[in-house]
Amino acid sequence: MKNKRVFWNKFLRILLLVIPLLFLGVCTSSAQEGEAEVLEDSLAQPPAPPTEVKAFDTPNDNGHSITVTWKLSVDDGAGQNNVVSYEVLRSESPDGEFEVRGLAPAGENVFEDKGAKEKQDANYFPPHKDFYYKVRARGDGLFSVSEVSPPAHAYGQWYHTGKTPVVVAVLLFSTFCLVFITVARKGKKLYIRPLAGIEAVDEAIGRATEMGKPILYILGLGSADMIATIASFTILSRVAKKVADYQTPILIPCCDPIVMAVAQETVRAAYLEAGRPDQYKEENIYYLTSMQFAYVAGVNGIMLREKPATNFYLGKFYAESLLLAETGSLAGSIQISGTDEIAQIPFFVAATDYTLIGEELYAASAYLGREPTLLGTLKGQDWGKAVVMLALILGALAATFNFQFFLNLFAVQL
Amino acid sequence: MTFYERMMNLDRRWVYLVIGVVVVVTAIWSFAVPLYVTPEARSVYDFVESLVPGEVLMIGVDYAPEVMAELHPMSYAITRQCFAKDVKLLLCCLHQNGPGMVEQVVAQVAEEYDKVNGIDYVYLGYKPYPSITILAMGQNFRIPFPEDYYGTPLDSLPMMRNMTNFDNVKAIINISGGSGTEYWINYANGRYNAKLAIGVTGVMTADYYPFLQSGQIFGLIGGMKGAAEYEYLAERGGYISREKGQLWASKSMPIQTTTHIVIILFIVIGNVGYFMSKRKK
Amino acid sequence: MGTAELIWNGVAALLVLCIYSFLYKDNPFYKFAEHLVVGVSAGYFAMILFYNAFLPKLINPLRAGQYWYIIPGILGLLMWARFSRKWQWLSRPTLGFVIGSGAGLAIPLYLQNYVIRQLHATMLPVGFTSWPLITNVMIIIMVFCALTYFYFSKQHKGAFGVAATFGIWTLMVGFGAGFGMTVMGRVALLAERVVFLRDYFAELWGALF
Amino acid sequence: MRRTLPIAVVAGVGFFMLIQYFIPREEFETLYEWALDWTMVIGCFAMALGLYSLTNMMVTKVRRKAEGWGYSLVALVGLFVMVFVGIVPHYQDSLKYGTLFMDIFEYIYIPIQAAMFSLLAFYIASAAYRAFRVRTVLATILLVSAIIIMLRLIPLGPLSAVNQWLVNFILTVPNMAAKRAFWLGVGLGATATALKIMLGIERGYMGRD
Repeated sequence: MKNKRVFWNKFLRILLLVIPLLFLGVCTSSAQEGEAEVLEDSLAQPPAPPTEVKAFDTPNDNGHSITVTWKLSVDDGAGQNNVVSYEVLRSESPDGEFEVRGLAPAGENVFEDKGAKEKQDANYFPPHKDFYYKVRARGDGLFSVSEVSPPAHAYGQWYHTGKTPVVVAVLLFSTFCLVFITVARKGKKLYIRPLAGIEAVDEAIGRATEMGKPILYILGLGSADMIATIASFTILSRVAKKVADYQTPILIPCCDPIVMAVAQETVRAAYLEAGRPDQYKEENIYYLTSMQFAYVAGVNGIMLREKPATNFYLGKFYAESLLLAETGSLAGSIQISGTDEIAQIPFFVAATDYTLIGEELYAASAYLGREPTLLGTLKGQDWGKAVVMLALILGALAATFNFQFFLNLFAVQL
Repeated sequence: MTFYERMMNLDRRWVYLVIGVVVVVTAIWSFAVPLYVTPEARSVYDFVESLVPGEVLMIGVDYAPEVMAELHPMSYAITRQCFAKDVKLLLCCLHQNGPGMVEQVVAQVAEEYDKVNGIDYVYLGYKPYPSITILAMGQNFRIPFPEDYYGTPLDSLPMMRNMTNFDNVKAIINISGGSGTEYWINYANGRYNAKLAIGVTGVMTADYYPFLQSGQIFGLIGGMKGAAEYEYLAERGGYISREKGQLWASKSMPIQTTTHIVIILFIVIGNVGYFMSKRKK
Repeated sequence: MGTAELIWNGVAALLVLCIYSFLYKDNPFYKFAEHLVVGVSAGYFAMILFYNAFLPKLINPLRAGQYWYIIPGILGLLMWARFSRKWQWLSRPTLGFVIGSGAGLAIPLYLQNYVIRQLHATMLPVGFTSWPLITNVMIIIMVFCALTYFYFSKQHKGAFGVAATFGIWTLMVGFGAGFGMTVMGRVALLAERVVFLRDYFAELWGALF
Repeated sequence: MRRTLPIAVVAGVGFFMLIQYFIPREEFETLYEWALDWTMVIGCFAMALGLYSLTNMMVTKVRRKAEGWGYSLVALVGLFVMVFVGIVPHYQDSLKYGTLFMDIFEYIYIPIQAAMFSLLAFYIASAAYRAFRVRTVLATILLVSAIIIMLRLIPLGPLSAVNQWLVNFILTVPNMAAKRAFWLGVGLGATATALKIMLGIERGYMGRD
């Protein structure tokens, strides 16, 4: 079936070729020779070669790549307009054997010749070694090759220039924080506005004590190196101290063993600080499982059987947020939640009593601790926001009046 | 407890029960739900409808089996519509896990309509690096795809004879479950000014409305609902039929519609109870 | 379906029903499924770690002569000091390594992806001559106000308070939209489970009678 | 020593992770990749602690014949069966499709996971019912926004066009603005937290004695 089709395809093609030829032949006598030549020329002539081929080390990389640029062939998009693509060739010496390294479509005048960094890799690209490049324009089956470029070698850089906006942001923001920490340490009183979710913490712990029921603290599904989990450790540290004062048990089922270890350290230190090391029970901080929904199944069981008076959900949460929050509300617990995962905030807002929204999660430990140094960083955060807001207005104006220079200040190039 | 207070503080198990019953019942008695068709989905349908026999439409299919439920119905409906109208199709796939799936769609529908590979449709297959592939196709389809998916050189396919690049297709419809869409918008439309419409998953939909507004895409089919809208139009146009089981997205839409109605009703009940019990006090 | 598959799927179907029974109330069936899945998943995860991390990231490099992999080995062994109360503190440098690397990496990444890039993307041209330009004005005002809501060191009073209130309204509209958009996906999951149960019982019926 | 060494490790590793982000050189890239590998290795050792903590809890319950100790036994059996079939019969090949290890995973874990996940369809309904009351301005905004989005799936005749316009508007303007502002705040807050950790201002998580 397929063979038959191919046959007919070929037959048709031949027919299509033959008919015009016959027609041409019949008309030869009347046709002018010049015309025929032009026709043949455009079929047979290769495009003009690309010129000014330059090779240089690719900036901002680890030293296993060279970038090649060239001036487009005059037949690319103009002239005969028959360039299809460019092929980039490389050799270790100007008159040695060149091998094809890659392809760029017509209209492109830059190519990054990139290789692997592992020596055993077949595509290994040696750094600190001179290479020569040629670019050839490819027409319909015909090539024309450029001159050989001057040599270039690849090397790694000490600084990524495209990330300058990030460096500036890091320095600026750190300065804000450090300045306000110093100011705060000198004893200047800093105002912070009340946050409902934070004010509720004391009440929630008190309630658990009155009812004689435990407190459940969920650190989320994040691993110990996630910043939301780390923020949750800092909050746990404050909460555990208050809990130790009230002598209420705190249950912390974890879904990561390292998180469990840090949580144990945190709570133990808090009990020690509260002067009640004897009250600390390590078996209340345990590992359950690392798999999302198995973990939720387990925690739901704990909520319904231990009936904690208060549930804290602080850290990184995903789809399980609503499963936890609904079961908790079924069990009649007071619930305080907070995450930086925007997709889960709606469910926490709907199903828990208090929600720390995004940045509030990160501010919570400072609010609970009330130490001047911590409040200083809050002030630093506010200054960061002020700069962002200012930049936003200026950026909008710059975009409106096409002031590209200002916008480029904020463009991170990776 | 008064009636209104009871309305307000309904045991949540009643909510669960009603949801469960509604889902099971709707799953068993599947019925057609009239659907509001968004203008952005309709414009894709209308455009395909406006094509005349012999014209070529290009479909870029860039998704993996994970998002099949949302996107496969779009591919099927559009393919069926085109073949029924004798519109020729040029397909390609820029997602590494998708090529076999696309082949399955086009081969199946082609058989239904007695269409011949190479004459009525061409499937180019898969190439990595979507940006380069799209850029190169804008020059000539033969650069990234010297041969089609089955290994036949493009030049020996009758349909490809007069086809060079995007200028020879009436429009491109990109059905995608990932970042592929951005490349089509930036390169196929941005660089070669090709007429472009997209079909994307539900979560991606909101991100692509700005492109609709700016005119970079002329149509958008969004998620399961968009697929159902398209099926609804295609069914009315007589291109697909419920009896033959050719409606996929529409099948689960009744469940969606009824559960959404139930949830909204519950919200209303809760609020009426809240209002009335407050007024009494 | 073969017999083995029929039995396996039967187990699966029963477990699904056990989980659904939780909707009525906590009960022995749910407790059984819950404890089973906790045990099985913990075992599964441990084996995955063993094959995908412990062997390729520690044992194989050591065997291949990459002796500097002894460092993570020691860091890891220090974790085991936690088995003893007295030597527990020895594990702290290891914990410090994990937390320090997370914190250090977070600074450039969060500033880049969450601050600079979001800021850059919000620098939109504004005006009142066309609808897209007007929506841009709205977006910028809303972002501005929502940021004022997050201010900690200023009282939400006067004009600042008005902006902050408008800001939290904007956030709430966004959260409401997020809630509304998610319903469809969750219902689809339930429909998929219902279809699984329906098909299984139909299959079982066919196999038995 | 017990406190300063860990804090020094946090600061040192954190500082390295921070600056390596800006240095593309291969040496730094390699160190960074090692650090990631090492965290994984530490995770493997920690897993032993985790499993010990889990089994210890379950075994204690079984030994004391505490309430529901039979379920703890189920969890223990699940765990040990999984580890046994993961290691013993098919060394290194356990993760391939078709082994008993993967069968248990596929027919016990996956269905329960899918069932738990689909409980969300019920919970999202009950959460909406309870939370979306016009009690406060914020709750009302949340409710209105969510309902407008949900209405897109319901045929409303000519009103559907209006609703669709509103849906598009909410998604592209306030929703977008809310996300941007949220992320900007998170970016600054996360950076501040990371700084506090690295500078040793927050050290409660690192023990005291």
